[in-house]
Parts: sequence; structure tokens; C-alpha cells
Amino acid sequence: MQGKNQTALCLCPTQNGYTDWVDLNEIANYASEKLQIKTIWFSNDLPLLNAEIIAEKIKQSNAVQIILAGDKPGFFKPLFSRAMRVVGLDPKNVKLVSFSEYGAVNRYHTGLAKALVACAFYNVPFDVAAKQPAKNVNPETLVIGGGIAGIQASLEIADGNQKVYLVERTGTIGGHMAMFDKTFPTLDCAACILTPKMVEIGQHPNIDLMTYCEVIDVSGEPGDYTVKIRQKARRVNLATCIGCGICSEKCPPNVPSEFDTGTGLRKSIYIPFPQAVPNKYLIDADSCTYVKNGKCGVCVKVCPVKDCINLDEKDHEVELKVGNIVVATGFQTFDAKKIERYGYGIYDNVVTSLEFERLVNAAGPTGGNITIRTTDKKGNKIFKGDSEVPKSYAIIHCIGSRDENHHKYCSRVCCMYSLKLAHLVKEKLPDAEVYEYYIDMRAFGKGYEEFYNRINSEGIHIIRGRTAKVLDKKGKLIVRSEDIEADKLIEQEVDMVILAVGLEPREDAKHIAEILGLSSDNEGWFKEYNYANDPVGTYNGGITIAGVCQGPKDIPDTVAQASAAAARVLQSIILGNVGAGLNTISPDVIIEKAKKLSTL
Amino acid sequence: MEEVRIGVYVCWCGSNIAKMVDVEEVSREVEKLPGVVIAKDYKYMCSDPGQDLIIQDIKKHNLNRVVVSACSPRIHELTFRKALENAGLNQYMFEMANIREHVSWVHTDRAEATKKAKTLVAGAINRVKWHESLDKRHVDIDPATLIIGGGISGISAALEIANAGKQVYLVEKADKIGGYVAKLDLTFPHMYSGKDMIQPKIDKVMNHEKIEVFLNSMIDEVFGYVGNFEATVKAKDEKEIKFGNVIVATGLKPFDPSGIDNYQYGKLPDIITSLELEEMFINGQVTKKDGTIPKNIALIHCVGSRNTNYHEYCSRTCCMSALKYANQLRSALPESNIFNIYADIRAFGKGCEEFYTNTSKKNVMFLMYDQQNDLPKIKKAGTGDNCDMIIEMNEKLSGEAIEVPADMVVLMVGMKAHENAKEIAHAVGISMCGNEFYIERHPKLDPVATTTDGVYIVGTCQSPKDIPDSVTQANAAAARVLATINVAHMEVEVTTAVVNEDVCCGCQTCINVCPYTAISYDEEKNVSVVNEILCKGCGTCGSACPTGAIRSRHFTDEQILSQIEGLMSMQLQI
Amino acid sequence: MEFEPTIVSFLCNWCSYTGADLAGTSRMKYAHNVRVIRVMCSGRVEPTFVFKAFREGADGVLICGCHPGDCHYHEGNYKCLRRYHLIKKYLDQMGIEQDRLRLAWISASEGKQFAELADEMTETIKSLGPCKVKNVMETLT
Amino acid sequence: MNNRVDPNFKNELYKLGNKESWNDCFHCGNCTAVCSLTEENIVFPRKAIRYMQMGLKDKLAQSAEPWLCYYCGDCTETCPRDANPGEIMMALRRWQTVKYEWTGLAGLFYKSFTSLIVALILVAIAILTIGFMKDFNHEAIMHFGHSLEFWLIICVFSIILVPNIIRMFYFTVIKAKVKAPIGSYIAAFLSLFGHMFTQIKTFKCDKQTTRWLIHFLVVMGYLGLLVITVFLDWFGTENQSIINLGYITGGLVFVFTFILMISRLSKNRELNKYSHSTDWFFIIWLFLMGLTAFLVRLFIDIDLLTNNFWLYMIHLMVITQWGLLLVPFGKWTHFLYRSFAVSFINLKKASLS
Repeated sequence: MQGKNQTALCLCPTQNGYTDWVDLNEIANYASEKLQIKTIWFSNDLPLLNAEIIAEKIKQSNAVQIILAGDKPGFFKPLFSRAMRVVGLDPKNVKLVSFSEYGAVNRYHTGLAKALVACAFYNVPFDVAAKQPAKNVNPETLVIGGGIAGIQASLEIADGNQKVYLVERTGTIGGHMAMFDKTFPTLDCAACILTPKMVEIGQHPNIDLMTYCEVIDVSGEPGDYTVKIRQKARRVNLATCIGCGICSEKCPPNVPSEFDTGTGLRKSIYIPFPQAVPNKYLIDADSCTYVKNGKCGVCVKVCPVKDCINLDEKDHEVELKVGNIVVATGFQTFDAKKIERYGYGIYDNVVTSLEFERLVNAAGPTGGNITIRTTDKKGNKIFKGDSEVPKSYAIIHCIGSRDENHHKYCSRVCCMYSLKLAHLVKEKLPDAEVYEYYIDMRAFGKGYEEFYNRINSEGIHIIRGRTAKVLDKKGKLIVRSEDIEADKLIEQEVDMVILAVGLEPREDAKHIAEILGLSSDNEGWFKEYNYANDPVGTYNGGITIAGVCQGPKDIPDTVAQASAAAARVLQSIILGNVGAGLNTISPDVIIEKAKKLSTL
Repeated sequence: MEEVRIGVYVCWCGSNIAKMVDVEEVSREVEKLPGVVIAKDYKYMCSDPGQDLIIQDIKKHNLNRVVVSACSPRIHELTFRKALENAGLNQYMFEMANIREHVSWVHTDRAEATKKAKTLVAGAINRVKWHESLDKRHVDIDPATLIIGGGISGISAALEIANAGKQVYLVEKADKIGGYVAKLDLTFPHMYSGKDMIQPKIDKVMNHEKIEVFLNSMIDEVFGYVGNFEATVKAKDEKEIKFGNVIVATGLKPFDPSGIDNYQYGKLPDIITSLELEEMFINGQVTKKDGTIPKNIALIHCVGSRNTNYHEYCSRTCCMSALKYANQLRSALPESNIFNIYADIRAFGKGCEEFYTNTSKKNVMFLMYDQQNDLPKIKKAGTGDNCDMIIEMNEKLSGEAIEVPADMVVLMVGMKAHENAKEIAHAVGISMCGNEFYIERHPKLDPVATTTDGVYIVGTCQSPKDIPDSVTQANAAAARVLATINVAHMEVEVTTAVVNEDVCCGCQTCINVCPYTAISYDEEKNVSVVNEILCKGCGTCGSACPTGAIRSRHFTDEQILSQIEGLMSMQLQI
Repeated sequence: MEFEPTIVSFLCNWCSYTGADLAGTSRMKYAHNVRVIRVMCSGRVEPTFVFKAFREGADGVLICGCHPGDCHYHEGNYKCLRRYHLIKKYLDQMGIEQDRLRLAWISASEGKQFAELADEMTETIKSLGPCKVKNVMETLT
Repeated sequence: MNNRVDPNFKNELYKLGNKESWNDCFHCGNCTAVCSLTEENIVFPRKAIRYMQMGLKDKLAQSAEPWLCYYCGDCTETCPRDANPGEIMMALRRWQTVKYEWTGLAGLFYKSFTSLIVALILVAIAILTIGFMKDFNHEAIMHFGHSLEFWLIICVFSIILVPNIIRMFYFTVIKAKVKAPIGSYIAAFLSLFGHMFTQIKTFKCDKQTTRWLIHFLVVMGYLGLLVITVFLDWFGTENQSIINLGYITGGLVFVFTFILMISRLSKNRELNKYSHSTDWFFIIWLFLMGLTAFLVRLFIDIDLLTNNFWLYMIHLMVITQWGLLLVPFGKWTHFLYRSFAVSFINLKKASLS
């Protein structure tokens, strides 16, 4: 085996210009003093362009093994492998220690980075050294977020005969998926496949569904967490409400419906949508005349059930004890108003994809008729089923995504849902003209490319070229884009523009991360334990993440991830294993263990 | 026999059905049919209130049969069966008429569609009259799991299950586990080490007390049913194993590019596949066949993918692998010219778009081609070209016909289903789609289960995917397995065949046609006997039986014959 | 009024029924004359079923199963194939045109093929005209 | 082969200013669509950036489009990949200037800062030598200076600028195979002067009015000063209205170039983010020219020039350097190419319609 004298360490500083990064000098000191590595290089000091010179340096140092450590040192590996080859050594002896792989991304993680270097030096896999002993795990689990990820994770765990508390912020579970009309690429309706799962959640004996609730505090340790939850005042008794809807009929205020993304109106006492689970009413305090002025109370008068509506109900707190927490808080869509050039919020008929999703949905405000936006008597900008029908549509991809000025990442779903929306328009209005403007067509999943080819053959104009602006010309919208493949600039006149808005972390994602002690990446998505190896674990033992809160993904990938999170929870309950939990284990302990296990 | 009291429910499915079928008329008309007590239509039958409607009616009207006319039974039969159970009715007293996939979505004439819907409902009503109560059988779940395939997906699933203390049998065809990931030098988009990632896992699997690994082995045929499978592992010594669940992780086969004439693979020396390049990186030596260092290197994306002549689907990982290679080449051969010849860059994963952006800062030339209609052509360079090969292509972003110099061409080959995919599908009883990837139970909501209970598919055998997505799927399947093991027993279908011993004449025709050797001959009684555990309910025996002694439960002659009657009778009424 | 035939079709649960569902989810349009009955396997289709259909007034019968070699139950579709040839002969003897019965292989991914098959079959039956069996039987009894 | 991609082309561009973002563009087409000056068949900057990335030099030489860009900065501000298309267009214009210029000096000066300095010094020495030879006799030198200006203009135009314009025509019209009807040539020729003096196209750019006004005043001042000193003999004339006009034009030139320099220094706007060294020479010399001319005439008027003749020597050095080096080989030609490009593009449009 290679001894300490035969190991050379090459430290690679961050290329991203972070000032607050891991302290490499401290690591160098540690390596030379504690690990007694004699040869330590910094990649900046090496003439990196030349394998021959590096080979010479390796020869001089007598090293037979090289550890490349730092910020994504893999980028240097091929060069070192080649240099090893030149020296006549085995290129397999170039080891990589990528700090970010295990979440060492700032100077507070210098200790962790040391442990990573030590593990490579002692030739012990980090996960083995960082493994924590088994302990008693509370078998009850908290799932935060009632979208498809939360639903799936809850069902999996509950089907494994374990108790689940599913906490949802709004009045119903279902999340974004419930708002969609059809799902790509099979075009089955979202409601058809989602509602049975929602019903199952509502009926499952092992699931305690807590809607209209928010997690406000988490304390304790992996396997034994205490969670404080605020139950917001629903003002309608869940147990006795029969969902007859008389209250809603008589309720005076009309306010934009969140579920319909403001495309339609709802009352102050309402069910978010007809298939909501629980299918019970709730009162929106912000618009309720009684809550605001103390006058009204019509709903109480007309309600056929005694004492079902209590307009004076207050928020209260609940405390739970759980062993594992699954975080499935989801996403919000990019605010298209941030890019003024596209005219969202300026021109009525520039709509976001989510609004359009409600517009084509048979259960939406227009009953599935695509119409132009109108202003009602009270000034609400809404859609009505009997308004004029737009004849031509432009769908613009990558709104807020793949853009250095907004989100650098790709939102992964927009290409496909845009194709789907184009298809839905064509299906409803065969004579309509639909124009799609894209940069790269990302149809990568099972059946996606086939779907793309099919849409392409349906007479939809699919144009390579990102639209730069939307202008108004006498009531028509002009979409200005370059048609790259036809080599010309086009100013397309359309009636309606659909902006394929990207996904972004929820506004309160930071807050949730703080409560749970999770790490986030630069964009605000929760950081997984290991990119490839453990996409659902986190650095906090007992806390797993699932769905889009970890990064944009489509429904099948979300569902798979949610099930994977459930596997982790079940495993932890069965075995008392709470994961590596880097936030709860000291680097020194890891180093000691690595030393002990070392094969040196 | 008790009085038949049928409730019929016609679903609008929003506008999905209601747009093409006059659901109100359907419900009005069928209410007149004999046996029907009540018929209703509702916007979403599958929703909570929809199901409640059925439950309330069963109680109120004392219904003993229910017909729901909605979408495909493949989607919602179980949903409604559960509703029946909740109402205290046997779940088999139910039949579905598919008026969405088979009517409203495929027809254009509203009157005809409505007529057809009525006949289908009438058929279902006639059939349900003959339904009988069946009790689901509880079976115990064997806590062991068989995993077929020892790649990253199989290994991850194995560890996830074994770490929960449950027995795993891992069968691998090759002489070592690790699959294609073990052959990777670096992974995208962070350039982490592939070996460091998988080696500890391999070690753990090989030394895990709860995992028994069979190398150089194959599974012949899996017998039994969920919870109680058994199979023979074929290796040097055969071994019988018993297990409760199967996870299929057979993985992929790289596309063979020698069939694409334009690419000259195998004909010119320095045209290699991405796998061959990967090996060069592992060996620290990227050279041409003559041992010299290539100056111009072209990476051609989408080889065999996104082209209806080869595979229409996208292989999902090649774009990012190609970017990874561009980075590796830039590092190993800083002076080289690198060309990425692509169709669309599909950098959709977490951190991938950023990886693409960074790669373009590394002096890599991106050239776009049409992967369906206009493949680049590789030819040998002439003297004075200063390179070995010339790639002729029509570049789409400039609209120019160009030449690209190359000394080495790397073909980013796509993924195909494994060559044993078909065999394994037969062995475990799952279906494949046209391109030999396995079909999941539901493409969105159940991506790892299959239509065969207890059999799961994970990783690239389901469709091409990258490492995190494969690992996620593997863990997802593990969740399912752990959950069933944890509950320790489950309900199985009882739609098997039964022999009416009074009628059976002992001719043994059924024994010959049964594919599962589920029928044996009782010499003493001179009758055939069905082993209900082995029987999978295909019904072949029933149709072969000359005396009509064998009944296929839930698909009996009476049921189907009266369904035919129903279908046709309605036809004449209108 | 143009003659609109009725075609009773038996689809196996695993491949063909799924394929027909796929035609639906893909919104492929085809003739409305096909009425589907689901069986677990094409091997379950008894000659009686076919005759019953004609007896009740069907103008055509279509049987669909998995492609050879793809049967969910290994070889049910082969059993069906054998029976099919037998039934055809018998139909002939009874004076029913052989073309009124058809067996086809439709896999789970062949929604398009199913739609095309339905159209083709409808055309065939239309050209044959209504099946007289039912009337004949009724006059006889 | 001329359609062979050339990965080393970027090295040529490095020297012309664009270092970081040459390969950042991923071809979404945003820049083309956001630009107010693009038309159905006149697409840029993306297309030119593509030629540049691929190293298709012939194609680049044949594109007159980069000259249409006034660098308003819209494309750069909205570019989703921070690829800075505006700056790439600027660099491409420099490259084209070098390409059209037949002596090769423009290329030398763009790429080598030192050679430009050496040339400037040599000219200064030459002027000093001439002064020395003429014993620094005021009358003689001013007379010489006046005829020098005149001949300089004639020579630079006929030997350098006209051949370069012909070369530009050759590349962008003949080699690019633009086949326009004869009538359109006449129309293009007529429209030429309007563009040249007003640069009216800038108006199509949004939020550009102030910038256009400053540029317009500088151009007008510069041309006025040229006419007044060279053809109306500002320094020698007694005609008071000519003298006053000279003051106005000279003042316009140095006041507004000063404003431009300040805005460049503060670098507060997108378009001023990356200034090439040659841009600075252009603006400084223009400023110096206006200022020294203004001062020379002022000194004549208040009778200080005789005792401060160095001022005229400096003025002479500045205008000689300007006329001999900066006009034919520097950014001044952009003004010329840009005007002709509009006409050539009109020909292209005519040929396509």
C-alpha cells in the first residue's frame, strides 16, 4: 500500500470566485502536519497546461499516489492521469476529493473538508467513516407539503404500516399537479390520475392529514424531532361540514381564486376546487367581510349544520413528535412581470402557462373554453367562458430559465408542457395557429421525443429562436423573434401569448431551510446529500427531501424521488438508522474512525 | 338467487367524455334496462364526492351490483372496487364500461359515440348481473427479494433493502457487479469520481451479510406470485431460491453504430464510441490508433438516438456525457481543437445547464446538425488537409455547409434495452414497449411497479436515464418492497380457474394447454385439479375444456356471453 | 342510410386492450363500429363467444392478442391462433363469410395500429354488407 | 477550403478586443429579436457571432450587417448568457476594418499598441524636422501646414479610403453575390449622404436621442471645422463671420468630445463597458484637434501666437497624426464604412425582394 511519503496532495482552489470558501491553507497545514504528506501543490501554481511538466514533478516527489482535493478537482483529473501515465504509474492512483460532493462549500466546512482529505488518505470511503451508530427512531413521520411528492411519500410510508402526519399549507392537498389539465406525454388528465391518490390520502388509516397548517419550528435530533405546527383558523369545522356549498352561494365577496391562479373568482368561504381533499369549506380571513368589519355572518345563518362555522376561531399550535421528516415543499413559478419585455401584466392577453393550464381545464373558470382576458365590473381581470376566442397563439419557452439575468438553470419541464399546451389548443381549436419559440428542445424522458415528433406533425409552427419582446399593435400582439433555421427575423401577429414560466424555489424556501437546518444551493433549491448516490438524503439525519424542492423535475421523476424518500424513512424506522447526518457528527470523529479503519 | 339491483354511474370526466358523449342521455336510457335500480351522471366519478355518491347509493338503494361508465378499467377499476368495499359490498360486484379511451377520445360523431357508449354500458350491465362475490386471498410475503442485474440500480436497491435487514439475492450475468457506472472515470456535471462513488457500494454489497450475490448467473423462469416466488439461479451450480418480490434492473446495451453508413465506424481507424473514449480516460491515455495524440477531436451527439431509422427516443444522457468528455479532453489535451456536433443540448438536470455554460467557456466549438434528416458524413482527408478525417455537415445555426477537421471522432452512442430484456420479461412476466424497454404500471404515478404484482423495474431497463435518476428509481422500488415486507402479507387476485368436478370427464386437455403447470390430474377422482397459487388466470384452459367444467372466475362464459348480448341488444333498441 | 356494421372485438388485457387505450390517450380517431370486450388473454376466446356474437347480430368479430412470443401467459395467443383457423372453417360451413372474423396482434404500444385496424375492418365489413345470421335464425325458430 | 471551420479564428479577435465571451453565445436569437434595427432579412448580431465562433472568415468579410449596429446595448443587457453581443459586434467591426484596409497598417495598429505609438512619434518628429528645416518661420510653416492639410485629404482619400470602400463593396456585394437591379444602386447611392451626415438610423434604437444628438453635433462640428480650416483658410482669413463659424465648430468638437470622454471614463453605461485603446486615440485626438485649433485662432486674435508658436506646432502635429494615421487606419473609417454599409445592405434587400 502507498505510504504517506508516496502520496502527493494537490489542492484545487475554487474557480467560482467565492471569497468565503474552504480555507485551503489550513488544509495544507493539516495535511503536512497531521497526515505528514510531504508533497503538497496548489493547482494554481502548477503549469496546468503541460502533462510532461507535471510528470516531472511527480517523479521528483517520488509519489505513487496523488490526491486531488478541492473545488471540483475532477476537471484536473484527466491531466494528472495522463501525467501518471507519462511517469509510468497507474492512472488509477489519482484520487479525487471533491469538497462540494459532501457539502463542504464555505469556510465553516473546513473541518469537514479535512475529514474528506483524511478519508482519501487513509483509503476509507467517507460514507463508511461518517456512518453513525443505530439508535431508536420514533416510527412516526412528518411529511411537509401535500403536492404529488408529499402525497406519494405519505402513501408509501403509510402502506408500510407506519404513521404519517401530512402537513399542507393550503386548504387542500394536490399541489400544482391538481391545477394541470393534461399531463405530458400520455395526455391523461391530471385530475384522473391524481384525485384517486388524494382520496386515498384522505381515507388512509395511517395518515393524519393536516391541511391549512404550517410548520413553525423543529427541534430535537435525528430520530427524535419535536415539531411545532400552526393550525391556521379554518373557521369551518372539518368534522361536521357536509360540503353542501350553501354558505358559498350566499357569501358576498368575490376574490381571485388562488387555485385558478387568478383567472377566475371564488368566494370568501370556499373549497379550492371541486375534488379537494378534504372536501370541506374554509374561510379566507383576508377577504371575509365578517373578519374584516365584524359584520355579515351570512354563512353561519345559512349553514344547515349547527355550530359548523365559527367565524371567531383563532390559529392555534400543535406539537408533534416524529422520527423522520420528508420535505416536499415544491416550487413556485417564475414571476413573468420581472421581464417587462414580454408584456405580462401590461397586455391582457399575455398569460403564463399556469394560467393557461386553468384556461384549458374543463374544471377551470371558463369550463375549458380558451378565451381572452376581460375586466369585470369590479375591475377584476378574469376569463369568462363566453368571451372572444383567440385564433392565434405564441408559446414562448424558457421564461426566467436558462438566463444569466434570472435563473441560470433549466426548469426541465417547460419544453414538454409547452408542446402539450400547443396540442391542447390544436385539439380544441383545429383552425388555430400555434407558434412555439424555443432555444433547445429538451424532450428527454420516456416517450417525450415521440411526443415532440407527434406535435411537430400536427401543424404547429415550432421555431428555433427565443422571443425577445412582445409588442402591442392596435390590439394585436406582435411577437418578435429570430427564426434561426429559416434565417430571418419574424414579427408574428397573434391574439394570445403564453409564457412558459420556469420553476423557482418557493419564497419561503429559505425560511423552511432555516427551520429544518437544511443547506440550499446557490439558486435556493435544497441540497441533497450526494448528487448521484443519494439524491434524497440531506446533511441532517432523519430529514429527506423529495420533489421539486430539490430541483426542477417532472411528475414521474418526482414520484420516483418521493418513493425513494419513503424507502429511506422505512429503512430508518426498521433499522434505527438515521443517515450520515454530517450536521450532527464532528469531523474529528470521522477522522478518528478513518484512521482506525485505515488499511495503511 | 337474490334480486339483482344495479346502480349505474356515468362519468363526465370534466369535458373529456361529456364533450363527445351525451352522458345524460346515456344515464337516462340505461336506467330503463332490467335490473337497473338507479342511473346517474357526475362530473368526476373518481373524485372523493363521486365515490361518495356510489357509497351513499349502495346503502340507500340497497344496490348489490355497480357499473361505472368512465375511463379505462386499467386506470380506475381498483379505485371503484375500493369504494364498493367501503360500502360493504364485495368488490367483484363491479364492472366498468370504458367510454373514454374507447369512445369519447377516438370518435368524432357525437350521436354515434353516444350510441356506442350506451351499448357498452348495456354490455357491462348484462355482465355484472352474473358477477359473484369473490374473496381476496391473503398471502404471506416472503421477506427475501430477488434483484436481477448488478449495475448501479440493482446495487442501490439491494443495499437499500439489505440495510433494512432484509435478505436480498442479487443475480448478475457478468463476472463482477458494478455495471456501466463502474467503467466511468468521472460523472457529470460535477466531475465527481465514478469509481469512488460505486466502489464502496460494490464492496458493501459483496460483503453484506444480507445479500447473496450470484455472479455469472441467470434466472431461468420465475414461478409463483407476489410474496411467494421461486426460481432457479443458473450458474455453475444451480440453486433454488424463494423470494417475495423481484426487482428487475437489467440495464442497457450501448447502440452499435456500425449500421450508420455516414459514420464509417469500424472502417476508419480513429472513429470510436463514447465507451472506448471512457476507457482511454481511465487509462490516462487519449491517443489515436497509431499512438499519436489527436489534434482535432469531434464528438457527435445523438448517435442512434432521436432518429426514426434507429431509435426515435432520446437517450437522455449523451448530451451531458459529451460535455463531460469535452471537459476531460480540454484537461488532458489542452492544445486540441474540440468540436461538439449536436442536435439540441439537453442539459436539464440539476447543475447541468451551468455545466453547459462553463463548458462553452473552454474553447469548445458547438456545431448543430439535423439528427433526423441530415447526418454528418465522415470521410478520409486528402493530402494537404492537415488532418486525418473531414466531417462534412450542414450546420443549422449558420445555415452553411461546412467541413470540420478531425483526427479522432467520438460517437456518443445511445442506450438500448439490454439484449436479455426479452428473456427476462418472459421469465418474470412483465411487458415491453416497442423498443424493448419495460412498461411501468403507470408512466407518471407508478414508474417503478409493473402490471405484475411484486415485480418492479428500475434504472435503464425502463428507459434511458442518468445515475441520480436510476438511483432514485432503485430506492423507490426498495420503498415498495420494504413496505410490503413490513406489512408481511397482502391480498392477491382470485380470478383463477376452478374445476367443477361433477362435470370434468378427466380428458386432461386443460393440463396440456396450461402454461404454468398449474393443473394436475387427480387419478383417484379422474378429474383435473387447479393449483390456485400457480394459476395466473389466463383462461386458456376454460376455452379448451370440452365439457365446460373449468370456469375462469370473473371471466366466466355466462359473464362474457351476456356481455355480448348486452352489447347487441341495445343496438336494436335504438 | 349507409350501413353501419357492428363489430364485436375481444381484446387481451395486457397488450391489445392497453394498445386500444393508447389509441384513446393519443386521441387517434377511428371508426365507431368496434365494441370492445376485455378478456385476460386471447387464449380465453372460445368459439362459442364468436358464434354468440354473430347470433346476436354482430356483423364482424375481431380478436386481438399480443404479438407472437410476447404473450403475457407465454403462449395463449398461439392457442387462439389455432382455434381461429378452426372457427373460420366452421363459419364457412355455416354460410358466414370468413372475412367477418379477423385475428390481429396488437401490442401495448400500437395504438395507431389498433385505430387503423378498426378502420380497415369496418371497411371490409361494410363491403360485405349486414350479416344475415340473426335474421335467418329468428325466422327458423 | 473556405468553408472549413477554424477554431483558431478567435485568436485574431482576441487582439481586437473580445476576450471573454466569444464562445458564450448558445444561439437563442434573443439579440437579433431585441435589436430595433433588424429587419426580416437583415439579421444580426447572432448570425455574425455564429460565423465568428466557427471561424468562417469569408462569410464574415461578406457581412455588412455589423456596421448597422450602433451599439445601443439592448442585446448585451438582455443576453441570457452574458455573451455580450454588442461588444462582439464592435470587435467584428474592427476585424472588418482591418480586412477592408489594403495596406495592412490598420491591422498593425489595432493589434499592436506600440506600433501605433511609434508611428505617432515618427509623425511628430517629421513635423518638428520640417519646422526645423524652415527655421521655425511662422509664415512659412503656416503656409506649409495649410497646403499639407489640403494634400493630406486628397491623398488619403484617393490612395487609402476610396480603395478600401471599393474593397468593402467587393466583399459585401460582389463576393456575397448580391444581385440587385440597377435602379437600386442609384437609390442606394442617393441615400448614402443622408446616412453619412445624420446617421439617422440611430433613431430606430430606443432611448438613443441624447447620444445621437451628441454624435451629430460632433460630426457636424468636425466637418465644419474641416471645411473652414482647409477650404476657407480659417487661420488666414479676415472675414469675421468665417472666424466666428470656426470658433463655433471648433468649440463644438472639443466640448462634446470632452463630454464623451467623461461618459466613457465613468463607464456607467452598458455600451461603454469595454473600450478598446484605439477608441481612446480617436476621441482624444479629436478633442485635441478641436481644442488646439480653437486656441490657435484665439491666440491669433489676441495676438499671442507669435510668442507661443509651439501651440501651432502642436496643432500641426495633431492634425497630421490624425489625417495620416488615425483617419485612414483608425476608428474614423467606421463612420465611412457604416454609411456605405447602409447602402450596400439596401442593395442586399433589393436583391432579395
